[in-house]
Amino acid sequence: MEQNASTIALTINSSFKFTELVASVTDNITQIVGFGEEEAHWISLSVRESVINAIKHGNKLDSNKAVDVMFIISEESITISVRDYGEGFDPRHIPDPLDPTNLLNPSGRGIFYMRTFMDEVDFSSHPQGGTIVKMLKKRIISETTE
Amino acid sequence: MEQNASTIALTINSSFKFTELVASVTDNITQIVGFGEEEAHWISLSVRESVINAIKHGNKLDSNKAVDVMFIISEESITISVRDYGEGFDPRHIPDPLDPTNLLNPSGRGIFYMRTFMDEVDFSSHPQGGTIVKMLKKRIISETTE
Amino acid sequence: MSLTINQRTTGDVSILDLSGKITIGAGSVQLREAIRKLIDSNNKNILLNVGDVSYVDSSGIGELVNSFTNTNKAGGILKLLNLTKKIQDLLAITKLLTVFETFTSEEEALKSFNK
Amino acid sequence: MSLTINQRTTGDVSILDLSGKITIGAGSVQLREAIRKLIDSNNKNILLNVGDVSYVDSSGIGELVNSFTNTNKAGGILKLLNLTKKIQDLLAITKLLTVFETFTSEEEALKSFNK
Ligand SMILES: Nc1ncnc2c1ncn2[C@@H]1O[C@H](COP(=O)(O)OP(=O)(O)O)[C@@H](O)[C@H]1O
Ligand SMILES: Nc1ncnc2c1ncn2[C@@H]1O[C@H](COP(=O)(O)OP(=O)(O)O)[C@@H](O)[C@H]1O
Repeated sequence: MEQNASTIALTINSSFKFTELVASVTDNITQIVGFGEEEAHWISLSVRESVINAIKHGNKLDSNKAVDVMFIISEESITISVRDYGEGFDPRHIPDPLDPTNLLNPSGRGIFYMRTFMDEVDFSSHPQGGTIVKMLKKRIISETTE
Repeated sequence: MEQNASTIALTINSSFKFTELVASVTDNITQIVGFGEEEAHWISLSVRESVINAIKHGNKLDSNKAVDVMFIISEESITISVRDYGEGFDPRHIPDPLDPTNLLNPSGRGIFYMRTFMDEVDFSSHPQGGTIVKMLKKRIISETTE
Repeated sequence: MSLTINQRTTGDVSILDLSGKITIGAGSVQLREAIRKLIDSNNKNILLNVGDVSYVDSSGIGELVNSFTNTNKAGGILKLLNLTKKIQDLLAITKLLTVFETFTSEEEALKSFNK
Repeated sequence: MSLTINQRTTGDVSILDLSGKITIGAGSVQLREAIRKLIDSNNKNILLNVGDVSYVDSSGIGELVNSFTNTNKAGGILKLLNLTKKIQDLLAITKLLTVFETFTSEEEALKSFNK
């Protein structure tokens, strides 16, 4: 269905110092796919948020634990999966950042941003443990790419 | 021996359009390790050369074949392994680019540059097939890093 | 890289000109420090100029909220100047534009503190 | 990104001002094309200004060699102007500085063609 799909896989240790690296891979890939500057920015933000969650909440900053990021790209879309090796969580039970009592919380907006900027965001548990966040963003194709 | 070593693993399909991506990961990593601008440039050149060889000579531009790049970093050094899924070759039997009869060859300088700029360059065959190029660059430590 | 903070004072308003990133790795800590120092030295009218902030993530937004809350708690007020389109978007979709007073003109912003 | 080639003519010398990258993905093809066109239109004194070339890999060096050889074969001569430190290094360690005539001054380079 998706012709010429490519997969890029990236694994880092759980340290925030690698978030820029993941972001720059993301920027490179969204440029290859042909996303515009603004879409590319929000995709990279969503990837950052998910990687930071994987490091912080999933792997609890244990730098021996890996975060696996997989990018599947085609001309029509980009799918990004971020996997950690943590205990998992129930994404239906996280506080709503728009609730007036949460409005001044210093945290709790990451997943909300991911859901706003990506077309699809799915959370699942890996059979061997840990969380997988899968995000999809479609590209509005205005002209044929080479 | 090497404290705080981190591993970054990156897998791409065999297409030249991903060489910039690998180079930008390399740049990010050499910056994290603390290499100076010039050393970082030559490390990224060496990585490019090895990835291009893996795509071109190893995987023979078959975009279904992967190139696996692994970076192992510590405060003292960076080790980069590039693996392809090709038929392998004997690195002792490649033409010497400095031989006067080869001086005007349009190709044949990649491995020579890698050997010039990196402290160690090793070629080996992966037990499951393909070539592994392993390159090491030490860092001259002038001050303690954070 | 990271966040650069330049401090100016106009009347009784402290203006922080931020440039760079406010993300989990960079900027959040510096911003918190800068705000703490202002509050500690009793400067409670704070204007954050974010016009040159190139990247903000959810931690950065959280840090802006922190700055606002901490200033508030100390009996002061923190306002925002020169939102970029992206910061504007991030604040809008999390309903934080209802929390922050924001300005596109420094003059207007300064005036507003003395009302 | 990629390579930008600007063409100028001074007397009977064609000067190509290159800026950007000459690597396997970018630039090599453009450079080859530009040289081919010059040779085809009988412009055989070629000066490549590489002062604004930010990145060259072994393919790029190979393409410089190609440019040199192709011009030579057509009875012309190709010289290099404004080597960056990095291009200089790449040429030096592969003994190509013995092949190319290189200049740091455009004036000197132009004069050399008319000797
Ligand atoms: N990968 C993960 N593993 C475990 N828990 C997670 C993960 N990602 C998110 N969470 C949980 O969901 C909550 C909301 O995440 P998020 O919206 O990104 O906000 P924040 O990270 O600022 O708390 C987190 O506080 C955490 O409890
Ligand atoms: N990964 C590889 N797999 C198979 N052959 C290789 C590989 N890398 C290099 N080679 C062989 O070594 C030769 C020299 O490589 P190199 O010095 O990089 O120059 P070039 O790629 O320009 O020919 C290549 O032409 C090729 O025959």
